[in-house]
Amino acid sequence: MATDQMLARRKLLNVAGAALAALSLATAPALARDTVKIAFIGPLTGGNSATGLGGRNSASLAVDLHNAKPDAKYTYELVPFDDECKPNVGVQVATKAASDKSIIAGITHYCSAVAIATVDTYNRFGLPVVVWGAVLPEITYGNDYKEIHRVNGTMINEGKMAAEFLTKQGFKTFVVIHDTTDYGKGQNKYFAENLKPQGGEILATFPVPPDQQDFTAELTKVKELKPDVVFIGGLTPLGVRVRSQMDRLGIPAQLAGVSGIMSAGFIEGAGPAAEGTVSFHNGAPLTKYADGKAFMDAYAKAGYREDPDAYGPFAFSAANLIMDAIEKAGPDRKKVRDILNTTKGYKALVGEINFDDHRQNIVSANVYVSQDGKWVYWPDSAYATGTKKLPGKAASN
Amino acid sequence: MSMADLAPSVPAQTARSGGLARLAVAATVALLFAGGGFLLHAEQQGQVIALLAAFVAVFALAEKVPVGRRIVGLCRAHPGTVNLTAAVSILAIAAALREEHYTLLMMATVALFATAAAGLTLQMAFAGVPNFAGAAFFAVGAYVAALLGNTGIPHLLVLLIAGLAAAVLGLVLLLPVLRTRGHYAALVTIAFGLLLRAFLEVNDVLGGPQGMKVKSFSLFGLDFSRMTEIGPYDVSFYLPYALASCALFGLAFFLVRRLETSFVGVALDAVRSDEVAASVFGLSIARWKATAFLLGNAMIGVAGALYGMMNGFVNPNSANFGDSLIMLSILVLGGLGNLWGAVVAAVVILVIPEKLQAIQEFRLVIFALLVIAILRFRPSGLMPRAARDFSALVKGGAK
Amino acid sequence: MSPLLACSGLTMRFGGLTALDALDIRVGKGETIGLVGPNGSGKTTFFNVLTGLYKPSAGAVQLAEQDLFARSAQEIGRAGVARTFQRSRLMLDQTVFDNIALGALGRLDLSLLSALVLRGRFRRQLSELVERATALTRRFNPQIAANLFKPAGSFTMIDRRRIEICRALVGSPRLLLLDEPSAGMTHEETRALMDDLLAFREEMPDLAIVLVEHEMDVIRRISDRCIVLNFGRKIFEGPFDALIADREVQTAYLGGAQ
Amino acid sequence: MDPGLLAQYLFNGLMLGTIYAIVAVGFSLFFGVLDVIKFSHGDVVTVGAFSAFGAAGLMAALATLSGPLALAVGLIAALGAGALSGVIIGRLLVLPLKNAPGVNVLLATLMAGTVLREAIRLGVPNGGNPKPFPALLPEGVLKAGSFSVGIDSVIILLAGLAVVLATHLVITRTRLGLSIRAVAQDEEVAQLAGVSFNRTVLGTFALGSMLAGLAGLMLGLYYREINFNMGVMLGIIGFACAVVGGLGSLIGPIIGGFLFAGVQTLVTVVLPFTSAYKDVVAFAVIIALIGLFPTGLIAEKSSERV
Repeated sequence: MATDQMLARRKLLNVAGAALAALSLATAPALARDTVKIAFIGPLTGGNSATGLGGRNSASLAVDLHNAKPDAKYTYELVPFDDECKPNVGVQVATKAASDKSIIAGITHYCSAVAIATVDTYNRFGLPVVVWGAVLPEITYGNDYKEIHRVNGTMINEGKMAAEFLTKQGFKTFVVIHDTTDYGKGQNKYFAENLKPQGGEILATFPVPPDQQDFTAELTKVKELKPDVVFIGGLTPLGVRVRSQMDRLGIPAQLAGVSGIMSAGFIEGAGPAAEGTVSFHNGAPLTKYADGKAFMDAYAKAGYREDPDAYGPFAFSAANLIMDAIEKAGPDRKKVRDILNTTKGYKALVGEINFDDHRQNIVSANVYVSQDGKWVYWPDSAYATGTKKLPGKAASN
Repeated sequence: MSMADLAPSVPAQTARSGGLARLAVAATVALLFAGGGFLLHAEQQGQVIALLAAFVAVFALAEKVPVGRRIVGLCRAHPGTVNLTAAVSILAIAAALREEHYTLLMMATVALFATAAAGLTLQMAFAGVPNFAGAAFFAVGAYVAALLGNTGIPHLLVLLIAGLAAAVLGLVLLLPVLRTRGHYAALVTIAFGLLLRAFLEVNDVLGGPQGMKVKSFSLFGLDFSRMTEIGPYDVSFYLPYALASCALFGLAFFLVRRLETSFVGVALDAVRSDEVAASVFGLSIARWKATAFLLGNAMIGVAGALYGMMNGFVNPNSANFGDSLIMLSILVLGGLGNLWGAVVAAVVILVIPEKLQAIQEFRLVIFALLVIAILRFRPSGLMPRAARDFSALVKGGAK
Repeated sequence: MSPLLACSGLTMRFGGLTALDALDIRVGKGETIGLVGPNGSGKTTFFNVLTGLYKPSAGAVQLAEQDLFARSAQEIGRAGVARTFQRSRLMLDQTVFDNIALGALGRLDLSLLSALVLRGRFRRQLSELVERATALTRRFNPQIAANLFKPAGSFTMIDRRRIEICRALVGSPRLLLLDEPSAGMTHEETRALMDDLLAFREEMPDLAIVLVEHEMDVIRRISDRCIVLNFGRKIFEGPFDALIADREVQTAYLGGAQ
Repeated sequence: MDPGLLAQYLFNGLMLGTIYAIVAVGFSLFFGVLDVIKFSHGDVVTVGAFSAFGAAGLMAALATLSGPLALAVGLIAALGAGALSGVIIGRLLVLPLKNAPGVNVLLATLMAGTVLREAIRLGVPNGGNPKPFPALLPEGVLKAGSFSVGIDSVIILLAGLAVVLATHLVITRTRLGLSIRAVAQDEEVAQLAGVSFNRTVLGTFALGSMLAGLAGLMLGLYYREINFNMGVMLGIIGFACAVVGGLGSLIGPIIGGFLFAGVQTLVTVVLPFTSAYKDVVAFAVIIALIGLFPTGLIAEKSSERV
């Protein structure tokens, strides 16, 4: 326990290093400020912990940076909870956070199954939350709870963008491999729905358990079907395995995936084979935004052990959105909720945040391609300019 | 050493000083429950650690110090007093923490998992039938509650049907489970759990991976999740759930203890300990294993149904192998066959990790080390089961 | 009058091995048979077949006119055959009473209803059984009777043997099979155990006993008739004195040594 | 069906079966000497994979090593780390709990597996993410019609089969093997005959866990990707294969391994669009087989004396 506190302290010191001058100014007034607690809930242990820890670090960075501001009215304290990506544990920690009256708002959930299970709890207890990573549409659209907001987009945008982009690139035949969680199933649904009007054809769909290691049997079938594109509806581990094993079986098809594979982990995991993989993700790349570089620098300086991952910037933005609402309304859940409800044109790290009538941020998906070991915004990539050719195209030509 | 050795010598002494002994027993139990209540409620790390240390100390005292052993013996000799005090203590804790949503939720969770552990006790601790699919049968109960919650069938009946459904589904496994023993039977249940989960996830009939919503429990027209006050008091809607869960555990406790202290208990123990001897003396191994397996699954199913109703949803993930192992850990850590041990272990396994939220991503590894430590240094569990002593049931005492 | 136990042509084969070869064995009411033979001659196999642990390959088994050939262990147990085991099969973690009760369970009310709700009947049976177990164990050793609810594992080897015999006797069997009760015990202990058994025997004049034993002394003292097995075949049947003189028996034992 | 594709399926199934078999043999070995199930076995596979990954990475960072040398270093690391974790778990957990109920050992080793897994997740930089495993084997693809197979895959498959064979030889031809068999048959008699019980048990744990470490390396080389969770399902499947094949025998788990892989592959081939059901089918087959063969396909020799 003691080491843990030391760890937290060291992290704080690191942050102090990040904003040294600002901090020295801020320490004195900070003592006089009231402390307001914000919950962060995500998977900190288990298979999805990489994203969860990235989200937590980003949110904690936002809080530290905000606390270092000399003109902040309150000192914020981030209270992290681990939902283990398990719905029943999620309900437990949601109840814990929501029934703790000193917690004013929450930055909640990456796993869709957990997020959908907890909406009732937040509504019942009146805790305003901002979802930072779960993409299941029903989380915001399946209810009319004023407490539930979401900064990231849903899989509807991603599926639509994927279908439009891929058919426009001239790909005609598709095979979908998706995991059997609601994330994968949803991705499959929205992609398939949008592909038909575009004239694409799905040759086969393979639902697979999310922890499956070996895909050679499915991929041999894929080899037989010779599709233009293999579309992945799943998270990074699935994407990496399918990508590596496609290579092994000599399948030349183009690989496309959803936001779930758009992580540093995919590129690291798939190695050189990642080159040319296309992915669709809500929001533009960090570097497209004014604060993107500053965020990355501050994150690096804070010395976290894990990368921010794909959804870190969303957690960071959600934290800022909440803190700014509290600055305006004071530490009162109802008032904070009302301010969050009406968010329009809020400048955040991930771009402008506008909530629709279901408190869902209106975002459009963007296309990314893996190029030279990085995810590159499609319009900026060598593939868009024609210097490089998508692997699937090279094969079909 | 076994605490059981001490038990028989006690009744003779206590016959003389019955009243005082009962008082001591009641005080001990009440004190333990008070500590447990504080632990459930404590949020500050310092408090949590102090309470944990206190519990470790209590266990050490009960084992190493003569007075402690004496009190343990007294507790064993006066089960009625223990159970009554426990019931009163639970009511008192519930009344004191009536507005604490999270604490009551955890209390209900502990009670329901302990109820499931009671089912596993019948199966594993008594009949020796391994069941590594506890969470699967738990989930079956919750799915039944989801399907029948809206149909107008009284919810008490829904609980019963849920138990029945879990038992019936267990029938599928009966043949392989009866034909095998030990690790082979364990694998049958592991495979069943994985199979059921995969099936629920892939198949959309029962909601697919998202699962189903479960209507909240209502008793005689009283919707539990809408209860926010009782008389003049504001209460958490988790209060009725906590009380119902504890009552359910009480019922399971009663059933299991009754079976244990009957010839059925003797028969089950014999079947577990020595199949050859049991069958030579005329016991049908299949009958008793089947009885325990089906009854146990029914109990797990009922507990699962109430858990589903409390949470408001159920999904395939509820049937995962990890949760089955959690139930098993509760059983083993508590001491196979001792239901109060199961309650203590349920607190250790379900509540302590939540109290460790402050250590975030290191939680799981610390927890795993804790369980290893308990298994390593107390291989028969926190509270080992006592040998069966019928002497209290025999009029006049045949001795 | 027909004998209590009648086995004819009883044969047991394990794959190619014939462990029991067309055995004809009869045991009368109240008779005590000493069953002897070198190791591996089929004595324990005979017990295992007789108690339903092994399914015999051929032959006939009757207990008081009831056909018990290839029946299940529990049917045979309920028909009145009880036994002890060469390697003690007590449940050491459980109380003496639990162990002894096992011997009577076949005849008790084991319905869930009376276990859970209608406890009156259970309590009556329990009181009776406790009394009976107390009386039985007291005859062998009062110390056991006084500690009926202590784990069986806390007793000495000889007491454990006694408890095992009590377990076999408590259900009032018609036929008792004792598999090397002296194994692992000293001479004195064996003598004491046999004394107990003989004393007890007088109260149950109808009980038939088959005793497997290596100690010739024991056989001589308590058996009415001896049967010698070798390679699964009966090579001798008759009184103990004739056994000592029998040549075939001698070669069976000595032949094994050569 | 196109024979090339058929060959492809066959090869995939063989490969998968070999990996399952190697893991399953470990379970069977432990069970043979000690009647325990060491459930951390799957996570030892992960430890092996990450050790090889780390060692090969370290060597690559220190000096530009050629493929074979880096492979050798990775191999030593995988075997060493596997054996070490096996011996530690055996010494600290399994032997002390020898007389406790079997389920205690199972639970304790399961928790030990969790510790290993979490240690990897927390200890390796960005350990929660999948890692690319370096291609240490010669590249190149053999092609025949629509059948294509990497040279490295062939090497891995042959090596896997060789390891299974080698394990058989160790058990049947060496002193350690003799001790293992002696202890497995009768612990007391073996001790009377001068076989050190503890040393034999630890030797078995080292041997079985080396196999797991090796399986980790093979998985890394074959899939070119490793992650901290890779051992969980593999452990369960390996256990299932060992049990279905018959615990305590050596050939049983090998048969079990190929059987399980066969069923999984077959479902995907025959019912490709319901391939999500392949685990449902595979585990249903397991339950049915155990119902039919209650002590495994290769029946365990009943040593119970009445």
